[in-house]
Amino acid sequence: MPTLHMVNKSPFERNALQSCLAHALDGDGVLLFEDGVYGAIKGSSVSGDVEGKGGVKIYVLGADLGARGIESGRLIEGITVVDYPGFVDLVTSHDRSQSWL
Amino acid sequence: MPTLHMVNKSPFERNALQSCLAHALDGDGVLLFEDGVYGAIKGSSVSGDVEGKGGVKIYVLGADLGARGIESGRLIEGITVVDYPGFVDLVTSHDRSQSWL
Amino acid sequence: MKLSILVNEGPYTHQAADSAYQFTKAALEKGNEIFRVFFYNDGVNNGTRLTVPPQDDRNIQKNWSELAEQYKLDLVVCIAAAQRRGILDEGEAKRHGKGEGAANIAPGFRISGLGQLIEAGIEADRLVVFGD
Amino acid sequence: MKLSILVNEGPYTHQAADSAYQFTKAALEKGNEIFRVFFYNDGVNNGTRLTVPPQDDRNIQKNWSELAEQYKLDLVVCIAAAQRRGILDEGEAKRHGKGEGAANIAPGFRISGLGQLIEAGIEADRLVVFGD
Amino acid sequence: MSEAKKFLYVNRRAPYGTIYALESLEVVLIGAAFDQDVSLAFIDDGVFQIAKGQDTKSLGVKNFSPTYRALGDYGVTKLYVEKESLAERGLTEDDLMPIIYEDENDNFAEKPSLIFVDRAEMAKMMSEQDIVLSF
Amino acid sequence: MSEAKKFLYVNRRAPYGTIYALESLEVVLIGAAFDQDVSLAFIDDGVFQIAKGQDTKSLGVKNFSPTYRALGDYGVTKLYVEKESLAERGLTEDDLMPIIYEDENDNFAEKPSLIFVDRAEMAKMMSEQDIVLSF
Repeated sequence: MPTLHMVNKSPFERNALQSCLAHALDGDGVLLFEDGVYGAIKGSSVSGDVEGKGGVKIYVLGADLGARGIESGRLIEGITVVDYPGFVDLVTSHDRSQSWL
Repeated sequence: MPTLHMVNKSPFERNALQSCLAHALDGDGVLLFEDGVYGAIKGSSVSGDVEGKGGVKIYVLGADLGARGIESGRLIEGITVVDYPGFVDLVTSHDRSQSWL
Repeated sequence: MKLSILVNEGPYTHQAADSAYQFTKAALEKGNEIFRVFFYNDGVNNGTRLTVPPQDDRNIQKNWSELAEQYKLDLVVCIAAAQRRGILDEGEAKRHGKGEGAANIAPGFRISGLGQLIEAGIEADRLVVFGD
Repeated sequence: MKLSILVNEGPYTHQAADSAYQFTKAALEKGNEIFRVFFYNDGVNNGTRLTVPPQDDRNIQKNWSELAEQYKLDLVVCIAAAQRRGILDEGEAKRHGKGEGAANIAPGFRISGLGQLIEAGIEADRLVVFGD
Repeated sequence: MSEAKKFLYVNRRAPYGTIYALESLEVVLIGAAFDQDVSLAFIDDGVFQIAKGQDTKSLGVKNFSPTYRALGDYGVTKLYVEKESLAERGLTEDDLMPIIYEDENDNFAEKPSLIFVDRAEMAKMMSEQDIVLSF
Repeated sequence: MSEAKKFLYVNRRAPYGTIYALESLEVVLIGAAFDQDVSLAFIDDGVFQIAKGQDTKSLGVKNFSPTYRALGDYGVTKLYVEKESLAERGLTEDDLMPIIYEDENDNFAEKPSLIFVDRAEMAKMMSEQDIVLSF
């Protein structure tokens, strides 16, 4: 019964990503989009939280990365970049979506 | 040239109070109002940051405490409760106000 | 698959309004059915016909209205949230004495109750929430 | 003392709109002069005459309009921010073909440019910002 | 409608600073009429919504906290509260409003609506829902 | 008007996720016509506003980052960037757009507008302002 968690907030400004990761279960997916994509950058003060969350698959929306000038080489290892159709697939392939507003 | 810093965000949700305290100078004032008043509660995971900021005077808006059910006995030692007229006095008695949005 | 969308924020101020639109459009283009798009909180502001965005920028309201026309989308604005924020249809404008021509709801949007959101959750296979 | 106020958020959704009002009122009652209240970002939504808040709740727009009348306040809504969000006066409504009676600016508010905000900063002794 | 769906309302924000807590509650009240299986989660700053002693007179806004206590009358009786969220905010269970309901299947005995769970239990409860609503 | 006032625009938010960065920039542009002493501060997520390589085509929104590079033409030449904010976000100075201005008092020599300061220097600069605008 995996859940797709949706995080659109910067992890440096708000606690949404942190709270999401604390509640995500093994097998769940986390999609980072809008300002949430900053959580996908390696070598930041929060990247350890993301890297340490084994068992959860992390996705990031490419359009939001591009707008913010984040090249794929700067992403944490193992994160999958998706486009809007891929976002739709994530929603339909998980049993429910939960937005961390 | 003291500054009145205004913080209206919960310190558990956002980084506004933390960033404010990191930039406030000795002699400055910090007014906690709206959801910012949660930063005035003692015994929380962030109260140490507030208690440790010597040299800065902390004020909190009483109307916002009351709305949220926070009794004065739960406040960190040394914090001054003000009303809206007191808020106005704080603005006029400091050289500038800076809102941490 | 049958999807419902909840939009909690207004246009331009929060990207949530754009994300909801891009997601809905992509879902439709992939052949999914959108049971309903429900606008709540400041999301009701997506449904005003009075916006005049800069010419070099997107027109979010118009994008929704056109998508609604193309795919026969059901765009529902919550009546309670809309009243708080000043979004009215003709009936509401008249009932509250706002004067002739004051209705500002955009084409393709309709105003209805919160029950429509619950129904959107019940009837769809997935409900996706966009907000701040 | 002479104060100017900047309001960046809309009514009901963010308490910033209430705080700005309570602060302005208290400042006036203490004998201070308010040079100008400037509404920017979603703050422009404080100036719509179309809101119909629940009867047991405060009417934020009406509070501002009454305060403006009582103290001859200058309430200025930013034109660029207002156009993005669908707040128009009669001239704007006509210029953009929105139809007779579509103007939704509330009594006591006027629409003008961002220069009015800069002037508010220059002319006042203190500028106080309320936002999200 | 076929079977009841499991609806979860997630409350992560403090009251009054923004309207989300109030407008979420308005959805819960309307939703109660639809005979679905409803739960509420209070995590992070959401636990402040049910703090006791709220008095908004000086603020000039409506105090909607009594409505949480009325939820039982609408058949909404499962309010999950996260213990870790309370502790981080310097709160104990005693700082919350007592919220109860009358169990019509048990001779209308008064029972507590607040269910205190740890983070892992909260996560499990969330994963068992059909619809998760956040505002 | 008598003397020029010191205006500071504080940018603490990322671009695109919300409109604040863009609408703040619009105030800066208008304000530049008023012959005041203008500075910009980029702290916390505000440093993301001037990241290089921004491309909004797939997003369908306007890319306003080139406007920061044009600020020099409007006489806005003091853009303070906080080093600690960069480091916490895994950024270096090389990840930012080069922003320069032509110094009309120095034979139109090209000079950098970005001034990299540590937190203490940023705090001191803030305390020397007349008007602090935040969006």
